[in-house]
Amino acid sequence: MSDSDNYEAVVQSASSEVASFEEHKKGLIGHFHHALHATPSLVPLIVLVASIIVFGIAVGSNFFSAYALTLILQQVQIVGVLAAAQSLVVLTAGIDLSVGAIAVFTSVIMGQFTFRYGIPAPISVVCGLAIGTGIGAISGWLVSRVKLPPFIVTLGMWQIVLAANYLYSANETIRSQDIATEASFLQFLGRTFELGGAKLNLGVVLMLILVVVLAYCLRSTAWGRHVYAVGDDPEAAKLAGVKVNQTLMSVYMLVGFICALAGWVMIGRFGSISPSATTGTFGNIQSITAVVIGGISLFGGRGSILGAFFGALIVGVFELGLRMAGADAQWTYLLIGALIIGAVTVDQWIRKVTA
Amino acid sequence: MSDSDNYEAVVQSASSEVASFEEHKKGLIGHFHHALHATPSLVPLIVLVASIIVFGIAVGSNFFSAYALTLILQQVQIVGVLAAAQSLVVLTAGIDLSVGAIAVFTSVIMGQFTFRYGIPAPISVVCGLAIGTGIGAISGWLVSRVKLPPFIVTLGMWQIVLAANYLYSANETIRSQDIATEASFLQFLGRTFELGGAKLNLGVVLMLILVVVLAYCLRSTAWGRHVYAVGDDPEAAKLAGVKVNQTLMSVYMLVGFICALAGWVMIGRFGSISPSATTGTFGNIQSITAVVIGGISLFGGRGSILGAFFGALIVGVFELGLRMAGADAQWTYLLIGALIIGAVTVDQWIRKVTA
Amino acid sequence: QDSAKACLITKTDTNPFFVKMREGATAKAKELGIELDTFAGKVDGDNETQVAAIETCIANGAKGILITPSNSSAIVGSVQQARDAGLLVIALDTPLDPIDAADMTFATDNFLAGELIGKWAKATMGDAAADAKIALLNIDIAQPSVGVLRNQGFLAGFGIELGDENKWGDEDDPRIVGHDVTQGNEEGGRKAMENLLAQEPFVNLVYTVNEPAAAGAYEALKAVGREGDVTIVSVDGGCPGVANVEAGVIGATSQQYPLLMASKGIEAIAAFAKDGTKPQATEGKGFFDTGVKLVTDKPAEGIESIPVAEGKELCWG
Amino acid sequence: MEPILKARGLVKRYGKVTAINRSDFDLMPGEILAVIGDNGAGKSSIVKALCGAVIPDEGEIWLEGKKVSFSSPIDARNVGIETVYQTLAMSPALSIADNMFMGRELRKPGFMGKWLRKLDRPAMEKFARQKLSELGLTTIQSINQAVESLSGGQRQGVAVARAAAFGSKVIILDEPTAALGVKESRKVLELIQDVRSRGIPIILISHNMPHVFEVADRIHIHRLGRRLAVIDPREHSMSDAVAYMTGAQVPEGIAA
Amino acid sequence: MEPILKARGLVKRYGKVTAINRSDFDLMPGEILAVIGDNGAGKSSIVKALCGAVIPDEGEIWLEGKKVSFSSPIDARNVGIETVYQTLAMSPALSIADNMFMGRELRKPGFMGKWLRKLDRPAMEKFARQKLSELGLTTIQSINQAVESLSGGQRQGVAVARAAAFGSKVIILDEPTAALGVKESRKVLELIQDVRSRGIPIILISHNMPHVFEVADRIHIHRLGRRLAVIDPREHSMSDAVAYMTGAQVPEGIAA
Ligand SMILES: Nc1ncnc2c1ncn2[C@@H]1O[C@H](COP(=O)(O)OP(=O)(O)OP(=O)(O)O)[C@@H](O)[C@H]1O
Ligand SMILES: Nc1ncnc2c1ncn2[C@@H]1O[C@H](COP(=O)(O)OP(=O)(O)OP(=O)(O)O)[C@@H](O)[C@H]1O
Ligand SMILES: [Mg+2]
Ligand SMILES: [Mg+2]
Repeated sequence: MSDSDNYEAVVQSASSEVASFEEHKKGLIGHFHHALHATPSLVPLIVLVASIIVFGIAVGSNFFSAYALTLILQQVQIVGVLAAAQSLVVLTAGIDLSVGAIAVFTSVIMGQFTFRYGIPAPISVVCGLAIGTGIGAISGWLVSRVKLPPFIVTLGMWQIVLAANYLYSANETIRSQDIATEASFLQFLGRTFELGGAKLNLGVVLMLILVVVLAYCLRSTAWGRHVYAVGDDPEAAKLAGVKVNQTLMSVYMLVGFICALAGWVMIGRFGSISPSATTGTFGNIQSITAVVIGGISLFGGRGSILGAFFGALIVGVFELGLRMAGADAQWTYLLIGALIIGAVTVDQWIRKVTA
Repeated sequence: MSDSDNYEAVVQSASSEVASFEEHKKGLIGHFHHALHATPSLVPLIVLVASIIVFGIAVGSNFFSAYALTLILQQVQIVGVLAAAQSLVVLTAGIDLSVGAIAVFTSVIMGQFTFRYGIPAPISVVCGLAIGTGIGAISGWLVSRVKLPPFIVTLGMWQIVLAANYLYSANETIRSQDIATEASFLQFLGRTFELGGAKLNLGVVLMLILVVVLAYCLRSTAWGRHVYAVGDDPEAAKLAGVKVNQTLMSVYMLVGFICALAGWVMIGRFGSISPSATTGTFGNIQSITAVVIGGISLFGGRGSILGAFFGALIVGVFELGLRMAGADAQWTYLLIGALIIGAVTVDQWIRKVTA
Repeated sequence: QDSAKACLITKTDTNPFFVKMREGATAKAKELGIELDTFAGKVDGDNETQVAAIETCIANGAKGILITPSNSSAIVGSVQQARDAGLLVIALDTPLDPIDAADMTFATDNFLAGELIGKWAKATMGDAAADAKIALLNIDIAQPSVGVLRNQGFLAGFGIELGDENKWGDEDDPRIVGHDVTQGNEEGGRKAMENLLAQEPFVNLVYTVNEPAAAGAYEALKAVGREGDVTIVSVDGGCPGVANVEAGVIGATSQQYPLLMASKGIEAIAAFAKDGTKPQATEGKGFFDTGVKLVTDKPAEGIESIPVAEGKELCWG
Repeated sequence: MEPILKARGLVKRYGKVTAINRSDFDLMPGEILAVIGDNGAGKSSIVKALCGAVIPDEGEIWLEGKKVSFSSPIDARNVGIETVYQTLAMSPALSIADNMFMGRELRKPGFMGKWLRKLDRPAMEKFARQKLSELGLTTIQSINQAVESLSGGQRQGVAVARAAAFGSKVIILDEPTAALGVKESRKVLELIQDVRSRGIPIILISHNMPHVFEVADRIHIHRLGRRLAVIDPREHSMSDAVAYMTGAQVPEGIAA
Repeated sequence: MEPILKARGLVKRYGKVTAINRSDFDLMPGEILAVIGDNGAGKSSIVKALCGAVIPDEGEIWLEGKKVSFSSPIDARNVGIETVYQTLAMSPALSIADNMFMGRELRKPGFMGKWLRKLDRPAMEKFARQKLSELGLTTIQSINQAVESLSGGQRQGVAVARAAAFGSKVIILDEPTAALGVKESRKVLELIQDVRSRGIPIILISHNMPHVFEVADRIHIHRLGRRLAVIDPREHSMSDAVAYMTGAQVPEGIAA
């Protein structure tokens, strides 16, 4: 222990290479392994493809028809858009129970503004989008400024918006025929076009664009990184200089806007505008289910929006597949419950072996 | 820096008194302040008392009648029992969407076992409780061993149990009169007794006992501490020597058991046994709402079961109060949403000033 | 050639009414050698699931669809799609809006069902009807059309002036204590009744949207010892419901015939699949009326009714 | 000379626990001020009060002679106070580069950056790798690792590199070398001296007496929630300092 | 002499990152073995593999000559291996006493404890307060404080007190003094020597060379995920040790 005073000087001659080790697994499996490790949203994609194949075999050729396959996209479009919105909230460690209610309410607003007040349809749509954003802003304010738990805020909003929806619309459905003749712009997202023999509508296109754009924003912009940081550890994010309140506010407003888009998509899909659409009641659970199946953590900060999209498709495939296979309603529910658990088990298993 | 080698020796003569400072606030306010700080579940209690007073003023003396006040307890008994179960899961950072479905299913089992197979009612009740516990065990196994997210597991269970419930019961209601004549033990928890002019039933008593017992277990037994530790940070709990899997398993099984108790309470309250009770669909949201209003964190590890009980009562007071004040059904729905947000705002505010 | 396929889409499959409807259809389909797929919404008013079900039927190449529409106007677009694809679409129980959006409708007149119990209640109460205290237990705040029709029919039959006929809750007759919602089950029935009793303890007439709600309301009344002096009326005529009429729980109920609707529907699809013939409407109506009858053991003068014993024979199941 | 950062009579209580007990604080321009004291003396609490992470119950703070009251750490950061917290304040699931640039991300040049606001990931990763190598953290194998998967010392290194790279007016380091190895600690000390030579004052909390006495210009001794004394390391020995901070001896002649 | 704890060829990889690279390990009965190495060398990883917190991909472990494979830390604890993790493994929202007794709570005597399984809170709190005072942590004002509200050093003190109080066969300390003050570190060193004198062997990871050379019987030098050498502190200087672990010099004549 003689030269103890000076031992720190030795470090001047320390090696300064970055540590590296030979690669362990090589070849195709190694690559695949690594791809899964780097991009966890591939896991739900694998589950999705697998379930399409399984149902294709079980149901028979009907399932692989262009009609059936595009039908999945059609049936999933509303939940898909809502799941995109839900993903954003869940990434910030929140939860939004009001997504479905906002969608229904804004669709009613778009319709009633046009038919009750005679406002031109495009302007009504803009009003609907603005009101959706406004509702999101109220939730965002309560969450970020008043610091209420998102569950409570959006639960309250859910009830308020749903009741307002019934009160405002006087429970009246606007009929598809009337919209088509008088304000067909409201049904704009329902327009279909052919693509290689398959029929798609603009609502599906909107959903796809939305998912891609949000995935880009979350991954490649500062805002997206802040969303993750806020969800990961809000305290740390604040100390590190993220404007937590502003980020939360922007997320909830964006979610309100996307839900209003979903409202517009609903008009396109159903033709008519009905205040009693079940999306108002079940949209939240459906979107949260998609998000969780897609591998986004309900504790925030982990997961990708693409995963949520695949999650929505997985549920869509299960539902259509079981229906086409002729299971009756209660058996369908029972099997969907079991399949969801199964899908996530497979998902967990893939993650484990590639960890 | 001469004696640097020896500076650590100085600490031998360091002071070894425990640090203490003069108390800051004294008197009644100081005491109150400190009580709130030490027992956060007092906060929802304050909100509860305040809302009873407010509604009492708004509705008039009717609201303070023994009938109205005990009615709140009666109406809240099922949600109260479910909220007790939900609290346990939420404290472990989980969520149970299947609580209501299990309650309905077990009530159907108790009834069908008695009427379809002619099993004596007490044994049917025991079978119902056992099956509830078994369902909980399956969820617990999937959560703790297969490591699936609780949201997904219980979502799946919810669908499976609810569908099984309809399939098994063939949607048939067992009439109250038949139960009363042939198997009145099933309605045991519906028996009423007088207490100081107010009518109470055994279901309410069961709920109160359950809450007190669980509060004791959570606060004063090792098992309770482990539940908190698992919810707080499962990784840390595991490293510290908590049997995380066993704890989770015990919680989910207990939750299944309590839900089955809720099923028995349902028979007492409704007289008849119906597979289509609303609790099956909305019991989960209602119980989670009570839990969150009561101040339990959805991220686990923080909060008390008494809070959840007060949360359930707060919602009960709002619902009855608004109806008695004569609000119509749709407005009631809207106002409850607003009041829940309001209640939690007040709650947050009290916590902030007493922090 | 495979056997023809048909679809039955009900509002829910948790309500015994639709369960019976499905049983009737399944039995008939088996008899006629038709392959039947059944679908149902999650809750009353669930239009989305019904749309998805129609799409599935088209994808599966079914010949015809029997549907009890959850939302009679919102579903029209999807029904049109199915008809364009060459399917026969028959509305059961609830007509579409407009009624000719379906190839045919086999239905009960829900307004009439309500009207019958309204008239019966008025006649039974006699002079007391002038200052009755009425509690109305509806299905859901979304106000699905069946619930509105029954409610408004009841009020009309009782002689109360209606506001907008397409919604409940806008009447200002002082005899109405209040409206509440029950989700159509015992649980909701009891809670709603308790709430209205807290508002007005001397309710003496209770309208319920169906018999489970009535059973729940009865429990609430029993708890305060008023089950003897309150008249409960209901709609549906299911076997447990009729048994409750017999037991005095319910004063009178309007009975419908879901099995009949369903089996007629299947027959129509079978005929259509064979040679393309479409079913015909009842004379003088826009739909095929499967009828509704008032079941009570306390018949009132001038109102046609059947005794409980007969109701029990006709009840579903 | 006027202190660049000055505080008087700060108080912070949590229920019955007193974390800061009417404490004062002074940081002179261009100096390295070491803050030493027992565990739980309140060192972290007082520097958190200075950088907006804790709102004091009482007391006032001046920055360059102007009274300030930060309501969040962002306020302090906007005026150039950069802090390494003892708890590090990292987002565990995000990568090293994401964490280093949190709140001041680099954007790609040109259209992609300006209009699509695309992050310049390669540039950020390169910068992060370089800063870490300067700190001697050569064991980090992948710059894309999530911070939660780093070793304790690596994580602390990332936090220090972040503060050092961006601080402009005052840099606060709360036990920056606690988890670091011999080599890495050495590099941090060099870095501290390097920053001081650019004229930026530093507050250094540390339990490592030799390091404190090596770099500090003045030493603030904290005890039982308040400033006990400020000593000059050239005039006092380490034994003195330790005796004062542990309560073994009471400093004389030095005003608190 | 047979090592009490022995490992051969341990490997642990996380995706592309290698944390343990075919490393060996030996702990002799009754000794204090120090483990030193750069940040990120893999010290924490290897001790975690020894106590069941990490399941190695390859390699074998022997305890007292018998092959063991722990599937969780509880297995290791059941055979008497007690660990202070670098991350401390505390439940932040629970109190100090709750954390110290986690998994081995004391119950009240008599009926209350036996049948109602009631915890003996006063006893646990008294014990906790005493252990903390022994470590010199006299600044903890309330023993009911949640661990998350403690200062960094106080928290570490609680973790060390817990391990020292309950370890029976092997005690593993991963940087136990990193956040501790001068006085508290000193007490921990005394504690370590005290434990050894009871015949219990200790694995001590530390970056503090003077402390390591003061207490260690042998020093395990870890570099790039594997054991580079084991040296005797009486035969090598601190400079040698630092040179070996940082790669400035390659040890000669000593088998890895
Ligand atoms: N949020 C809080 N709630 C309650 N007490 C707190 C809180 N934060 C700090 N304290 C208490 O305040 C005192 C000072 O803590 P602080 O973190 O400032 O100490 P420190 O000097 O930084 O110690 P260390 O050297 O261990 O980091 C401690 O007794 C601590 O328990
Ligand atoms: N879960 C993980 N995922 C990915 N990499 C990991 C993980 N855990 C550890 N590593 C990596 O393994 C290496 C060894 O880490 P370890 O924590 O064992 O280092 P250490 O020697 O304890 O360092 P320190 O002195 O800083 O505590 C580091 O490069 C670290 O980044
Ligand atoms: Mg500190
Ligand atoms: Mg380490």
